[in-house]
Amino acid sequence: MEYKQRKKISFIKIDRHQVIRIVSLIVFFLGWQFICMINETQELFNPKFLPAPTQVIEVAVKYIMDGTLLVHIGASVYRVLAGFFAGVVVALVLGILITKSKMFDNTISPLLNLIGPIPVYAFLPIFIIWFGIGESSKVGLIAYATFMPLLTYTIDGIRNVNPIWIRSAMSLGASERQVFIKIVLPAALPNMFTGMKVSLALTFSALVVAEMMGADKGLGFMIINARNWFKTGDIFLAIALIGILYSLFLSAIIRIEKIIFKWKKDGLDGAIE
Amino acid sequence: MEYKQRKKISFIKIDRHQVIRIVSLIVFFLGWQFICMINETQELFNPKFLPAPTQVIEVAVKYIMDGTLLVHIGASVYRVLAGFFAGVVVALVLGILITKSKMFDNTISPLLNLIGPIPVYAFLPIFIIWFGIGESSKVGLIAYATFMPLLTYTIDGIRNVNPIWIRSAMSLGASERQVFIKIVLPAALPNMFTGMKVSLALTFSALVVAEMMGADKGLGFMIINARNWFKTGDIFLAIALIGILYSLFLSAIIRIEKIIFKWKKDGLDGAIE
Amino acid sequence: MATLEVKRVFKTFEGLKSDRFYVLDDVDFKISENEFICIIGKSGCGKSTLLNLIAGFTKPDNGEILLDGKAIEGPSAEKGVVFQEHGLFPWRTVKQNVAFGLKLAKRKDADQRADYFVDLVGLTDYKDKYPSSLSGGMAQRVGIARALATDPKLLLMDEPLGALDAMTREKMRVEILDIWQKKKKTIIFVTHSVPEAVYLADRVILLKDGQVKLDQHIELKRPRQVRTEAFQNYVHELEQLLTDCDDNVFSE
Amino acid sequence: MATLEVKRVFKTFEGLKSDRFYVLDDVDFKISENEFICIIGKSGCGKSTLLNLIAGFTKPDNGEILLDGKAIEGPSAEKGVVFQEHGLFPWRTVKQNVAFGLKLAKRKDADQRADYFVDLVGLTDYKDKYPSSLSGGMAQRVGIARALATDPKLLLMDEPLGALDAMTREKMRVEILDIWQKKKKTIIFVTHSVPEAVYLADRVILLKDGQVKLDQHIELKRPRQVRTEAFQNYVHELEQLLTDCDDNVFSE
Amino acid sequence: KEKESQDTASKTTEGESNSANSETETKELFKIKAYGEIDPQVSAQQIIAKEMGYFEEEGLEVENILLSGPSERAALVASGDAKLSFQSTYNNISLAANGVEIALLAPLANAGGTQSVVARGDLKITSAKDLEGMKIGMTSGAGVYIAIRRMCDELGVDINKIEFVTLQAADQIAALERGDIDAMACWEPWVGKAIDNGGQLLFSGFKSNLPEKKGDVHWIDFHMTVQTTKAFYDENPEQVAAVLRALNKATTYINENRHEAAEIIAGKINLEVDECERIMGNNVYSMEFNQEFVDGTNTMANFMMETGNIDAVPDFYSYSYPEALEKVLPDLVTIEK
Ligand SMILES: Nc1ncnc2c1ncn2[C@@H]1O[C@H](COP(=O)(O)OP(=O)(O)OP(=O)(O)O)[C@@H](O)[C@H]1O
Ligand SMILES: Nc1ncnc2c1ncn2[C@@H]1O[C@H](COP(=O)(O)OP(=O)(O)OP(=O)(O)O)[C@@H](O)[C@H]1O
Ligand SMILES: [Mg+2]
Ligand SMILES: [Mg+2]
Repeated sequence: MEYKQRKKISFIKIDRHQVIRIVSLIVFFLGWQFICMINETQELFNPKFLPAPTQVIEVAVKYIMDGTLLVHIGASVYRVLAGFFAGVVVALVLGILITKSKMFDNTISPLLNLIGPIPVYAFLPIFIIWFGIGESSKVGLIAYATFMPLLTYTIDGIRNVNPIWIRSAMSLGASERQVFIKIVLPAALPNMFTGMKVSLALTFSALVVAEMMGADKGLGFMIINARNWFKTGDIFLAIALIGILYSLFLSAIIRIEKIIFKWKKDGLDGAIE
Repeated sequence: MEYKQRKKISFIKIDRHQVIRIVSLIVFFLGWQFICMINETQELFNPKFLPAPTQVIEVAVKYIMDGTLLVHIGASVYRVLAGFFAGVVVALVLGILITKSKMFDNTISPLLNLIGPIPVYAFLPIFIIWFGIGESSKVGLIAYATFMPLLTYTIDGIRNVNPIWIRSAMSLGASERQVFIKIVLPAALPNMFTGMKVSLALTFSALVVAEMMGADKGLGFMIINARNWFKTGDIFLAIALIGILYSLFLSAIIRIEKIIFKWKKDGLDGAIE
Repeated sequence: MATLEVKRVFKTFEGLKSDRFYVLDDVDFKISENEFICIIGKSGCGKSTLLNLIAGFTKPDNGEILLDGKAIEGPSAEKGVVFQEHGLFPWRTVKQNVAFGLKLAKRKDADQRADYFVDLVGLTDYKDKYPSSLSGGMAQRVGIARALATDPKLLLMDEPLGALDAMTREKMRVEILDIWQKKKKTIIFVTHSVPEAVYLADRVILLKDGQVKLDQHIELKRPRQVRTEAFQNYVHELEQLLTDCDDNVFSE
Repeated sequence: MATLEVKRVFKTFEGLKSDRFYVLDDVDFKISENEFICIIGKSGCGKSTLLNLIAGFTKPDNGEILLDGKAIEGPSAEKGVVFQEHGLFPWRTVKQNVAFGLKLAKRKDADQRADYFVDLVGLTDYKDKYPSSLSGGMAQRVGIARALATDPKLLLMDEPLGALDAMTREKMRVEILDIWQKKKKTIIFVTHSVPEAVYLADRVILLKDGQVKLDQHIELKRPRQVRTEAFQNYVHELEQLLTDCDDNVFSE
Repeated sequence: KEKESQDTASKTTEGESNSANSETETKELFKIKAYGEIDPQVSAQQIIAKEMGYFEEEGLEVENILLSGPSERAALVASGDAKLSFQSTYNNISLAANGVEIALLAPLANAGGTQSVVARGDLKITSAKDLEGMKIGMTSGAGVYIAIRRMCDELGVDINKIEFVTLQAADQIAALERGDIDAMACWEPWVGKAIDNGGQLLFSGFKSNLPEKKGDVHWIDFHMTVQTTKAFYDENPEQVAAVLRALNKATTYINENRHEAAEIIAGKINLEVDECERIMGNNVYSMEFNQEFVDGTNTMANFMMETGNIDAVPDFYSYSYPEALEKVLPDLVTIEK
């Protein structure tokens, strides 16, 4: 009896948290709408600067109707996907080379440290000179922004593989290559996923910068173009879509993580009741 | 005898790595200079777009002479410092509130998740409307960019404090407040420092965006101003200075970390010889 | 003056994975002042759960626990705890760890007292070292010194020697007995080593499936001789109760 | 046929913090086929260092180690290793862990063999579980099954039972002896528990300060009875050599 | 007078285009990318010529690539990617001064009327002198500064007492709205946005609302142009001519059918038609290669050198080739080299 009651309580608890989260969001949007509606009569500030959620939805509907919204989303999704994967591959390859060869590490690391901290926006002109403004150049920029932070995680992951696993594998007859593929890579993977989650924010930041380079579609382009023409409705729409895309990508990564790393244990209880 | 010999070998080893690193950098700069010099006679591409290192140095000397370089650097250092510290403080305060109160967590987290992934550049006009273009608004933007990634690390740090430490402290007579100040904070600090190192790159990215807003000095301003006029020498100089500043900040953080966390153990040897 | 009454205590956990419903199922016993109690039992029998209740980290679902006649409200400096994983604060030196409780209590003699207890566990030379540079045995001794420093009425020790190697373990047993005799504490000591319990305890309480199966006085004079028949008989009797293993099993 | 010759082996480490210069200082012994050797010694005496040399993870500074007359070149499937921290691959299930070496060797019977060894250590029901859901004892048994599966001539075990609680430990000892007798292996087993060594070994090698202090045949019939005088005498003798502790120290 | 020249221009084009048409039947279309901006000032003719089929009539298959702003243009031209480019004279000077070999073919529009200063709505200006001590938002070194300087010279205002705040155009509107700046110096479309938001137009390059001087003025010429890389110009004279002929047709169309042109352009760049037409109303679309164009460009170049943004003023004819236009549409060229 008592046990069942306990279970019920815990069920209600989980539900309550979820409810508060959703209520919080609803209150946020209602408040925003409310302020905008008040503002329309009271003129506290220029309504151009804060379009009401309903207005943003109107813009969205308009673009859905004329079919451009899907084009914008499609272009950005393609660029982010391609750039992200390219970045991951480069980070993995460089990470392997750097951890395998001390010589390579010594040669390349000082250069990466030199170039790493430069905001992509700063070297856009030079980037355009060298790589043009084609699709591959946009993807390249996004890949670059993704790869930089990810590399550190990859190297850390590879370097911190539990040496006992390596020893175990070798005394089970694994060659150096096999150790690398069967032990080091899977062991470094969790770290790489952490790195991916961290660099995803930069991937999306880079999208906006990449779409400054002669894009004629994409969510970043939408923002830049809307900035030029001061269409705040468009800006908010693009921002919202970027937010949603980011969340979708992140939860996709987390879901993949959960599937791949189902061998991990989790959970840690509070210290005192 | 043998022991001494071993030590010598290891000494030479360390030295060699350092040498390769330095040589790599020197080769990089010499190569760059060389390409630029060849280009001057061969006209492979417009030399304006890749100024030789010597030309960048010339620009630097010019700005040092007329006194503007120090002004630019000073302005940026001030903004980065102020913004970084403000961001750290906000992340700490919010982190504490979120971990202390489940209610607060449920209210604020969905909103942060909503706003978090939006690149700062995208909402610049809205930011200006709300916070203006004064110095505090620039610092605020930098603080915002710093605080966002740091918050996750702070929350993680606080949540993952070893519960045994909390229990130990309580059974030594610590009140809840004392547990928080004397146990939870110091225990979460290493994680916060990791977060600081990660978000420093974003701090510097935000500098360039912040100095788009009505700045008349600063390294970001230098880049934006030079971009409009295609003064690649200025861009490279500003980029180099940002890189140097970033490295200085990073090594300052690492140094502070080493001092604060001297209680940590390190070192892990290779699995096989 | 530290007497403890554990009165018909029940405890379970949400999401408990076990074939029985209560982790502690009507546990009831009394401990008088200055007694050395060992609690033994198989892994999962509820030893740590019981200790956590007494320490005040968790609350019983039913029943009550009284320390000197008053119900336990939560953790406090009255009840010192030594954990298996020592639980030292890694960012504090040995001495700072030991002084932690004293500083909280704003005791003026915090420094001297900390020094005294560091000396007592024989770590004078390591006073200013951080826990990361201590061996497991040393860290455990610091944990004991830290718990003793605030002069708790009751000392709760949850397998404090589990992580140590055999040699260090043996030394630590002698030291703990020594401290107990010098400082006149009431001690509850959890272990799963039967000979350890017989060697240390005035009374051994055997938990099985969350219930007190045996409450056995050990009538041996100290210092106890391991290789005596009386000693081995106690060990044998308790082990038989604990396991269904054959005779091949030997004492540890 | 697995005989091992350790010939005048010296080993030290860069940056070694110790009062002696060599961690292994002229170590020399021979092991015949199908022998069960226990290596005992205090913490830091070089037990793991020796085992790592035999396993081929590290190389001696001087001297040589021959397995069936051939110098050891590096780690290989001939020399199975069981580690104290079990070293299972957490991203592989129990069966996948056991099958790892078999798959590498491209054995067609990999699946059946893995199943057989999982059964042997009594974990049939846990075949498809990941190591994170195993208890310490189970994980250790998987480690042993994994090392056995590739049928190594020589089995090296570095305190394989150190992390286990007393009950599990005792069961494991019996199981290891059982496997050794069934599978006819040469085993080198590192421990710092003297009774464990006496219980298990044909020969106990005692290391002290990097040198072989004693090489003692244990002339007891199996299954050995712990509570016999002959057994306790061996224990006593070895312990005396190992430590300077007084008589209060008891066997573990 | 202006109208006359336009008429002649359109006549000539008709004659020319017939011959060109017959040519295209045998020849394949010449493919080229034309870089412009999402802006009816820079790219009006380019869009119309494409949409009305003028390019095709001239044997060209043009792909219009409209960028979101001018900032990456110089890099594109310099890298050789942008062979045919529509841009302000500003970009031309900057490129020429930086040693990029280009061929300026013709002006397309004078946007001096869009270069404006807009003040906050609640700002009371009783005299131009009131601007002294005020904050004006402006992109660093922008051409509109020339108009401000002319105004200051003419009305006796000390330009050094005006505080200029570096801001990108979109951000100026926000800063003006908030009151961080008193006025903003910029161009369309932001002028219109700022006025929509309640700002007051103080003056533009062609028109002043200042108390001392109300009505038409001529404080700046700011030309939009068509340009190719020098290499393209040298290698493809026929295509250059074809481009010019098509653009001339487009110019005529824009001037004769303003509303329809605005509709076409607005559709292409996702802009309200009203807005587009208003902006186009502030531009004078003409391809006349006259002294005013040369002077306006040189004034601009001198200004750029004064502000330190270029090292030296490039010789106008080192990057301008009026002979191309003269060859196909001689009436439009009224200057001597
Ligand atoms: N917080 C908890 N949530 C759910 N179950 C718990 C929790 N704490 C303990 N248990 C369960 O209660 C039972 C008793 O656990 P307890 O830790 O008291 O055992 P123990 O006797 O200390 O064992 P050991 O010798 O392994 O330390 C176990 O089945 C355990 O899984
Ligand atoms: N890689 C290494 N570098 C430096 N010193 C080492 C290294 N490995 C071991 N040592 C040192 O060599 C000595 C012997 O170590 P070893 O691990 O062999 O001891 P052990 O007998 O296995 O001890 P334990 O019982 O604690 O496992 C110790 O003093 C240790 O500090
Ligand atoms: Mg326990
Ligand atoms: Mg060892």
